[in-house]
Amino acid sequence: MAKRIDDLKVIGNKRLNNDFFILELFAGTNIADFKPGQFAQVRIDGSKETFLRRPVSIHDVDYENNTFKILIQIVGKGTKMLSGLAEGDLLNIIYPLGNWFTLPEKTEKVLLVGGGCGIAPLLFLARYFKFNGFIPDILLGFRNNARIIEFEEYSKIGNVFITTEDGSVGEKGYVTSHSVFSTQKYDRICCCGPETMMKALAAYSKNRNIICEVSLENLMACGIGACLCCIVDTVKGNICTCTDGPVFNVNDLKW
Amino acid sequence: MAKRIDDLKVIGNKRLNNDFFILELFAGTNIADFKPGQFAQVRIDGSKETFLRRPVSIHDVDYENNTFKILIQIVGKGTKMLSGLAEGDLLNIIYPLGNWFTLPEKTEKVLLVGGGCGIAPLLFLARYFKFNGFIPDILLGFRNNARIIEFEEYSKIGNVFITTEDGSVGEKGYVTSHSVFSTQKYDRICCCGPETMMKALAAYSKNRNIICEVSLENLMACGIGACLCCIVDTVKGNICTCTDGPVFNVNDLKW
Amino acid sequence: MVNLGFSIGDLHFKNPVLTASGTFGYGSEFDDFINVSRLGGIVLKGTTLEPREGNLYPRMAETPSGMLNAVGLQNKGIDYFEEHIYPRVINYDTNVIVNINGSYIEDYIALAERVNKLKKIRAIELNISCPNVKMGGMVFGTNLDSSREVTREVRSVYSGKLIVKLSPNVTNIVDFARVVEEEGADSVSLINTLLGMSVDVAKMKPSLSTVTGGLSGPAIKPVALRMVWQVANAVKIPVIGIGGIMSASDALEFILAGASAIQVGTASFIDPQSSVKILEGIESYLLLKGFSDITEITGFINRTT
Amino acid sequence: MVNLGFSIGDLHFKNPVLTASGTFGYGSEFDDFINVSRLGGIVLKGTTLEPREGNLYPRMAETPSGMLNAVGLQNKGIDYFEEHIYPRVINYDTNVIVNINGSYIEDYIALAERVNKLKKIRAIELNISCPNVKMGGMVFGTNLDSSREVTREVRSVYSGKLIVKLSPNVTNIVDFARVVEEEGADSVSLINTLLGMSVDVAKMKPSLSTVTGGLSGPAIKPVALRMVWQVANAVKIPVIGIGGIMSASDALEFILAGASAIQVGTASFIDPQSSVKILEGIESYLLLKGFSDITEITGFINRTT
Ligand SMILES: Cc1cc2nc3c(=O)[nH]c(=O)nc-3n(C[C@H](O)[C@H](O)[C@H](O)COP(=O)(O)OP(=O)(O)OC[C@H]3O[C@@H](n4cnc5c(N)ncnc54)[C@H](O)[C@@H]3O)c2cc1C
Ligand SMILES: Cc1cc2nc3c(=O)[nH]c(=O)nc-3n(C[C@H](O)[C@H](O)[C@H](O)COP(=O)(O)OP(=O)(O)OC[C@H]3O[C@@H](n4cnc5c(N)ncnc54)[C@H](O)[C@@H]3O)c2cc1C
Ligand SMILES: Cc1cc2nc3c(=O)[nH]c(=O)nc-3n(C[C@H](O)[C@H](O)[C@H](O)COP(=O)(O)O)c2cc1C
Ligand SMILES: Cc1cc2nc3c(=O)[nH]c(=O)nc-3n(C[C@H](O)[C@H](O)[C@H](O)COP(=O)(O)O)c2cc1C
Ligand code: FES
Ligand code: FES
Repeated sequence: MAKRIDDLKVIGNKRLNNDFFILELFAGTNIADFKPGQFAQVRIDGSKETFLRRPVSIHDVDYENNTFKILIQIVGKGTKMLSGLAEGDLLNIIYPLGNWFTLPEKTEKVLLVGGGCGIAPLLFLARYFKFNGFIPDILLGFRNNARIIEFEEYSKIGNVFITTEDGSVGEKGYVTSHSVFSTQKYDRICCCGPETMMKALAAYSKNRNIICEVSLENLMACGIGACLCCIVDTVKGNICTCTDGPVFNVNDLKW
Repeated sequence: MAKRIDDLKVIGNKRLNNDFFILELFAGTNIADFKPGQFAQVRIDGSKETFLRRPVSIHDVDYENNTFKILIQIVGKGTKMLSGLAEGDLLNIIYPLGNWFTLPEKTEKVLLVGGGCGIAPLLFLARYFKFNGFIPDILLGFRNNARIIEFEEYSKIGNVFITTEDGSVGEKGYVTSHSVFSTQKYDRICCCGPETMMKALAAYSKNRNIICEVSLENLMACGIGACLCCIVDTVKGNICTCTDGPVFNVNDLKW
Repeated sequence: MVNLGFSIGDLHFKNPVLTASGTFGYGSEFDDFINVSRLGGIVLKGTTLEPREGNLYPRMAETPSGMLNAVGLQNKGIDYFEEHIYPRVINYDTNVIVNINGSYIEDYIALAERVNKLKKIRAIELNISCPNVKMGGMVFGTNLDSSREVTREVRSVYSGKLIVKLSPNVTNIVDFARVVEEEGADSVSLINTLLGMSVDVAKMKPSLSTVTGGLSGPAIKPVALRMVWQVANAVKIPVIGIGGIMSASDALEFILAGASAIQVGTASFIDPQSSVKILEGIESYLLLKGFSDITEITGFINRTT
Repeated sequence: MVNLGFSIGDLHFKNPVLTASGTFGYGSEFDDFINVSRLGGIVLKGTTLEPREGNLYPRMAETPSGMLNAVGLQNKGIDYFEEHIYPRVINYDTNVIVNINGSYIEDYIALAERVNKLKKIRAIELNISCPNVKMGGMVFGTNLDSSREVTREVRSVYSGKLIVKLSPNVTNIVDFARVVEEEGADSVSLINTLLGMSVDVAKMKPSLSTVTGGLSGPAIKPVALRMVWQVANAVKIPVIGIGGIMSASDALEFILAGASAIQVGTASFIDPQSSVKILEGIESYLLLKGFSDITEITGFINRTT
């Protein structure tokens, strides 16, 4: 799957709440073949402090209209800049990068878990699973009401469960304490979110022999395997999150 | 005259031609007391390569509407950035800076000469002279037709003479070769433009005992006399263009 | 309320924000923008025994996140300073520090003796690191023996606080810090500019009249911070961090790495109010993090790593 | 048509644009973006005798117009290189240069002997300037005697072109260039990264697991350029300029200052096509200025100033 570098046109910038927004990009008629879990390296122009590109997951792909989306949480200078992009602006982007979540080989009950901006890759992943015959349950965790992003699209695909830390929506607490874990039995968990959350799910899964894949958000310089900055310590030694990941089976991680 | 640092609102950005544009800024009801020849240091945001502020002359002041204008020629990264400012944007600016052209003490025949972006301070200067009873002749030099900027406003104040290097408008050649120098006798010449032009006028003036003031465009870091980067070699030694200038009597320069 | 003060020996500074020599004139250039007396101290433009015209124009070039300068210590000399600048500058309610420079050791000694008589100047910064003069300056600051000698000689005639300003253009800055500490320096400040250069590609010639010049601004911050951290871990005297500090966060990097105070340099050109903003930002940070005294965070990273 | 070629001894490079070690992997990472064979040469990721895991995460921090890295020479060792990388990388129609590293002189010698047998590798870059390893690396490159010794020993066993990569973390880089030239180096490349540091103020700890790391990117360009200019005026062997080159204009600064060739480093992370764009930009510039051979502008500023 060839990597590309393109100036893609922004065709939409939708603000979800104070912290999150979605950019929709026109990918052209020869749109790339994306896999769920892959990411892109976007260039940040217009700030003296943002030298490097920023990695963002592929949030959703629309092969009919040749567009794809990225969902971004504003955390610093670069994401702030991106939030200011308007329809018609060009975004320089290297994509698609990295590996992807594996598709089950046999019938499996699948749970997708996302926290914070970690929900970004899950929409495309959910679609992909459904397309391949696996209807996933989807568990999303937010800090509070104000941080919630619309989950309508997810609901169209599978059952959606919500937690908020303050209990304002869904169950109160962290995703890891959601009742779904006691009422359901999953064969596979796919997860993206804060490291503590992923570690907790990894431990849970390992104890129960559940297949668990997580998507890591290590700091990256190049995103294409050239700098060796994004490494993660695995049973195979230090390997690159950007090429050997971002998706890892938790059994390979030294967690 | 106290210097200020303010975020001023852009209330207009008018493109004059490919290379020149005018920004109009709202200065608030306590608008500063500007003198012709003074300049401002504008901050350039949004480029990794523009670290320092950029000096620009005060082009025109409207005390009735509490606005002032800067006329800018796009020559590099910073001026390019500024050209993209839109109504409502804020511009961080330190002003008013430097000295100004001196007002004649007795009746004098005055010629203002500008070349390229050196015409910038002349509009406000012309207005100021007229207000004080001296109607100046105004000689403006441009490379060619495409570079000409509208000189209607100048024509309202005094006689305007034009040269273009290709003769497409006005007399052909450089300002220094304009016929006005053979037909008129001036007591004072105020000049801003390329160094070669100013040096030629300085020589002309010195030979004829004409008072000649020029506005220099030395590279500046601070604009407020703190860095000593903008010096010019004068009969008084190295002095700062930003505080002792930008306007100098040519007799003080070692030209 | 948080305590921001620090001391060099018995000389107290009300807060750790100073301004760097050559970037703050004699203070008055900034009167329209800030209340200079709010600062912990100001270091004046480099002074020499005799007046100096400095280098030829052009003396400045912009670089990525920084600038090169080749001012070359232009100043009116110590006589003029005593007569015209000293009487004015001491009206600020802050520590006023004179940055002294010479071509020969004798110059430094003579200058230190002169400043020693100015009762309201309670500290000098010995600049042995100026890269923009042919003689003296960095030549002293990049040679251990000369650094030792000039510090010793100045120490022997100067009774106020002696801050030695170190050059970053050396293999091991810690050696220099140790040597000047041994010779009685009360504090070290670092870094002066890195020796750099730029070429005007369109004109096919060097951007500066002197070809090389001193690099300052955010570009040099990582190098400055590394050196401050190294030095703070090697000497007992207070370390003053300098180099590319544009914001409170930048200043805090230095303080967390071990600097007792910082100097704001090139930032004052971009925003003449930066020094005061940095001061306010440091205070907010301490409040936010629940500290009541800046010394609680000085060198914090060295306690945990 | 303009001639862009240059030579190190009898080794010809079709153009002066190379890629810098550790920023271009083994070339294949860039196959999707550029035709690697268009480049004058590629310098591969630093190689050691034994496999190395490098430093702990985090190894990277962004800085103003630059970045810090603390990779620490992670690589699979020379055995793996010979078996898996060498056969692949020699398919590029360009000069492939191996960057060799060691903890002891013996390591460098052993590596050079191994590479000497790889007939399609016609040059090595001797890295005595890596700041990110505890032993070897910069320790060699910041000591004149060690630099001399390691160059001499490697020279005695290596018959291809020997490029020595110099460290900028020294007082006088010219001394180092002269010493390695004396010992038979065919070329010098400079600069490696400047030793820098950054602190995460929110977390109150160093940004890198190793505290200090190597600074690269546009921030270091003025320092790199100054050093290249100094060295080019002091040695007769070709000088390869490295440091913060992002554009053709940046590359031309180095060439005008005396570099025979340049290496593109960190720029490849921001734009994987930069090397080729720089190559094209250099060609356009020569055409525009009316030159027919790049050597007409190599060191141009030194002829006029
Ligand atoms: C493979 C991958 C996929 C990602 N997908 C998404 C996504 O879909 N949506 C989204 O909002 N975010 C995503 N992230 C995280 C995103 O890259 C960072 O939030 C972003 O780089 C921060 O940039 P900034 O300039 O706004 O913040 P900065 O001002 O640079 O820093 C603010 C904070 O963000 C952290 N940060 C900075 N750079 C990175 C980085 N490269 N990776 C992780 N953390 C960083 C800093 O440590 C700091 O705490 C992903 C990261 C990776 C590695
Ligand atoms: C007192 C003063 C008043 C000025 N008034 C005006 C004005 O009213 N309108 C206007 O268009 N320009 C004016 N200039 C010139 C203006 O400052 C420069 O054109 C501008 O700084 C270029 O910025 P840039 O980022 O676009 O160019 P850069 O990309 O920085 O450089 C492009 C070219 O411009 C030159 N340049 C860069 N900085 C300066 C500088 N500070 N001074 C002079 N040349 C520079 C460079 O040498 C280079 O050749 C004035 C300059 C001074 C000193
Ligand atoms: C224009 C300019 C002039 C300077 N003059 C002096 C000086 O006279 N004496 C001195 O010790 N340092 C001088 N410096 C160095 C600064 O004090 C400071 O050490 C350096 O700029 C690094 O800090 P910064 O990055 O915050 O500017 C000068 C720096 C600049 C930019
Ligand atoms: C992530 C990274 C890894 C590097 N690894 C090596 C290396 O293995 N060997 C080496 O000689 N230089 C290495 N370098 C230094 C570069 O080759 C180059 O000298 C330096 O980055 C300066 O150039 P730049 O500013 O263009 O990046 C590395 C640099 C970076 C940023
Ligand atoms: S980010 Fe460069 S190797 Fe992964
Ligand atoms: S620009 Fe700083 S003194 Fe004039």
